[in-house]
Amino acid sequence: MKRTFTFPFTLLLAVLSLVTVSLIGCAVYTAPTREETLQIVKSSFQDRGIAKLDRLNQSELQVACSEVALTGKELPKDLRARLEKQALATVKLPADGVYLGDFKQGERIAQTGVGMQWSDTDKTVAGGNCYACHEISPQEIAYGNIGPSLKGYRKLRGDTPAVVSYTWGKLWNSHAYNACSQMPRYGDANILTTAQIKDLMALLLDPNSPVNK
Amino acid sequence: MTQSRREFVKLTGVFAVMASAGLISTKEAFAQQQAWNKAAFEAKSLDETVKALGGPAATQSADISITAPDIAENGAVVPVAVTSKIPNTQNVYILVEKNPNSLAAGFAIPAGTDANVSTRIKMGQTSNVHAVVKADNKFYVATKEVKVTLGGCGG
Amino acid sequence: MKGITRVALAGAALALSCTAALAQKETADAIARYRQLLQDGNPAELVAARGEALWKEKRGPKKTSLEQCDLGLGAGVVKGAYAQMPRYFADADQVMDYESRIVHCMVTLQGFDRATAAKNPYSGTGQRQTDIEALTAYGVELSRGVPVNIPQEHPKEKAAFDRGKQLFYMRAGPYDFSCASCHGVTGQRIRLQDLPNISQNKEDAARAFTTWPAYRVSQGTLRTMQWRLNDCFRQQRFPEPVFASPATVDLITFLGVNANGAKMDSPSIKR
Amino acid sequence: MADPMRIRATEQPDGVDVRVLMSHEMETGQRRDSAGKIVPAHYISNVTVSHNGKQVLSAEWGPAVAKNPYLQFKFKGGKKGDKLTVTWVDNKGDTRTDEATIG
Repeated sequence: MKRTFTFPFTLLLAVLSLVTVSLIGCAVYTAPTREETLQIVKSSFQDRGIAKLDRLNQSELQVACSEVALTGKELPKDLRARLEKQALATVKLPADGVYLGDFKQGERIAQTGVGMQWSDTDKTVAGGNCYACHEISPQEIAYGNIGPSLKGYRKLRGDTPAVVSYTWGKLWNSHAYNACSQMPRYGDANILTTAQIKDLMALLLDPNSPVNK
Repeated sequence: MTQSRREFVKLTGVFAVMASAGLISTKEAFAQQQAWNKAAFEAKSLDETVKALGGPAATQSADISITAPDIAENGAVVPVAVTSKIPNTQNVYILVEKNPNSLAAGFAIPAGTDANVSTRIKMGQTSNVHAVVKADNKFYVATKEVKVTLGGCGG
Repeated sequence: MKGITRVALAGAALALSCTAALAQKETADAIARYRQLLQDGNPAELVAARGEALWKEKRGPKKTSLEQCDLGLGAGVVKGAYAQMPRYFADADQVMDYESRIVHCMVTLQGFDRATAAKNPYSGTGQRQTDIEALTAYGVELSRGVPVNIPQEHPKEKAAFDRGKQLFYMRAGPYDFSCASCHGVTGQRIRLQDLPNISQNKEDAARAFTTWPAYRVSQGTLRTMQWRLNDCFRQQRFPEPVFASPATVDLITFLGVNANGAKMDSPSIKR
Repeated sequence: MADPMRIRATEQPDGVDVRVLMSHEMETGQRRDSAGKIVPAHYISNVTVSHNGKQVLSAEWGPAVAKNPYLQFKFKGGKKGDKLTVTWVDNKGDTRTDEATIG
C-alpha cells in the first residue's frame, strides 16, 4: 500500500519540479557580479561639492574589507598580514619626536564631527568625531559604543613608548593593528593634521587630561 | 436701469464679503497684536517677566506640575505640559531661563477650561523651565530642569 | 597586602563602572520618555493633508491629477501600495520605489519633464515641504498598519535586492565607511542614538523601514526614505546619490525585504 | 498662504479634548541663512479657540514656541457635533482660521 502511494508521489514531485524549472527557465536568475553592481552604483551617484565621484574608486583594502563584511567570511591570514603591514608602512611619526599636544584642543577635536562631507568645504577643519564611537572624558555622557571605551586610557595602559607609538599608529591608520577596523585612517587619509593628532594623543595620554582623572 | 441696479447690488455683495472675510479679520488681527505683551516677551529673567506681567514676584507652589522630559534629544522641540491645581487659575506661562528671552508662551484660561495646557517649545541649551501661574491676581511658580543633548554624527 | 589593594581597586573599578552603566541607563530611559512625549500631534499630518490635495489637483502640462497613477496595485490604488514597494513595473521595465514611481507618474500622466519632476526633492531649512515629500507623506499614511510585503518574484526584483546588499557593505571614500559601518551590528550607538542593525530581517530592520518617512523635529520637516539614504551617504563621505537612481532603489529594496512582515507605522516622528 | 490646521476635538467624560497642529515656520529671528544673513523673526503671536462664539482658550506666543506648533487642552460644556473655531495671527499680520466639529 505504502509503496504504491510513495512511487507516484515522488514521480509527481519530479514532474512538478521539471515543470517549474522549464517555466522560469526563460529567466534563470543569476546574481549580479561585483563589477555589474559597481557600474550601476557609479552611474547612480554624482559629484557634490568636495565629495567627488572618484571617492567610489575603492582601494585594495576597501575591496577586501567590503567582501569580508558581505560574505561574513574571515579575512584570509596572509591577506590580513599584508594589509596590516601596508597600513603600518603609511604611519608617519612626528618629525620633532613630540607626541603629545594640548588635551583641551584634543577634547574639542573629539567632539567635532564635521569634515569631508559635501556639506563641508575644503576649508572646513575636520574633527575626529571620537565621541560618536568611544567613551572618552567622563563628563561627556553622549558617547557611542562602536569602539571600546577610552576612559582612563593612560591609567589602564600606561605611557610606555610601546603604548605611545601604538596609539599614534592607531590614530594614523587603524588598519595597521587590525585590518578592516571600522575606524577612519585619520592621518593616512589626511582627515586630521599631525598637530590635531598630537592633541588627541594628549587627550588620551596626558596625566592632566580629564580622561585620566 | 435694471442692469446698473443689479451691478450695484453685486458690488455691495462683494464689499460685504470682503468686509466679513478680509477687512474685519485684519482688524481683529491688528487688535490681537496690540494685545501681545511685548515687554513680557522681551524680559530676560523670571523676575523681570513676572514684573512685566503685572506681578511683584512669584512664590513657589507645589500645586503646579510641569510635565517635560528630563533630557530632550533635541532642543528644537521640547514638549511641555503645565497643570495648575491653584483655584481660580487665570493664566499659565512657560518660561525658559537660559533662552535669549525667557517667556515662550502664555495662555489665558477662562472659567470652564482646565488649567492644563500642553505645547512644544524651543530650548537653546540645558536650562530650568519655569511654569508661572496667575491665580486671583497673584503669581506662583514651579521649576524643572530639562537637559538638552547634542545631535549625532557629522553635524 | 598587594592582593588586598588589588581586590579593593577592582572593587572600586566595578562600583565605578556600575554607576556609569546606571547613568547610561537613566539617560536612555529619559530619551525614550522624550520620544514618547513627542508621539502626540505629529506635524507630518499637515504634510500628508497637503499631499492628498496635491494628489487630486489637476497639474502639469496635461492638467491631470495623479489619481490614475498605478503604484503597483492598479491605477488609482494608494491604500497599501507603499508597503509593497519597491517593485517591478512592466510599463517602465524596471524596479521603482514609491518616490521614483511618483516622478514616473508626474511625467507620464501630468506631462512634466523628468528633470523638473525630480528637481529639488528635499526641502531646505525654512522652506516649504516639496511636492515629492507631501505626496510621499500622503501615500505612506495610507499604508499605516499594512504589513511590508516587498515582492521578490521578478528577476529584476531579485537583482535589485542583491545589488542593494552589495552596496550596503561597500566600503569606500576617505573614511572607508559603508552602510554596515553603523548599521551592521545589533546594539550599537552613535553618541546616544541607537543604530538599528538593518543588515538582516530582524526587529531593528523592521522598525527602521516601517518608521520612514518621518517628521524630523531637529529639522522641523518631513523626511522621506530617499532623503534618509542621501543623508547617510553624506555622512559616509560618499558623493551624492542621484534622487530616485537605480542604486537608491536597490538599497531600498534590500532594506524593505529585510522588513517584510512588519507593519508600516509611518509617517513617524523622530528626534 | 498658510496651510490648513489639523484640529482634533473629541468629547470625553471630563470635557472636550482639543488638539491643534498649525503649519508655521516660527522663525526665531536669530537663525542665519546660507548667505549669513539673519532670517527675520516670523512667528504666531496670538491664538484663540472659540466654542459657540465663546472663547475657551487664548494664547500669546513668542518665537520660542516650536515650529509647526502643537497645542492641547480641555474645556467643559462642549458636546459632539458642536463647532470649534481656531484662529492664529502672526507677527507679520498673516492669519488663518479653521473650524472643526467635535467628535
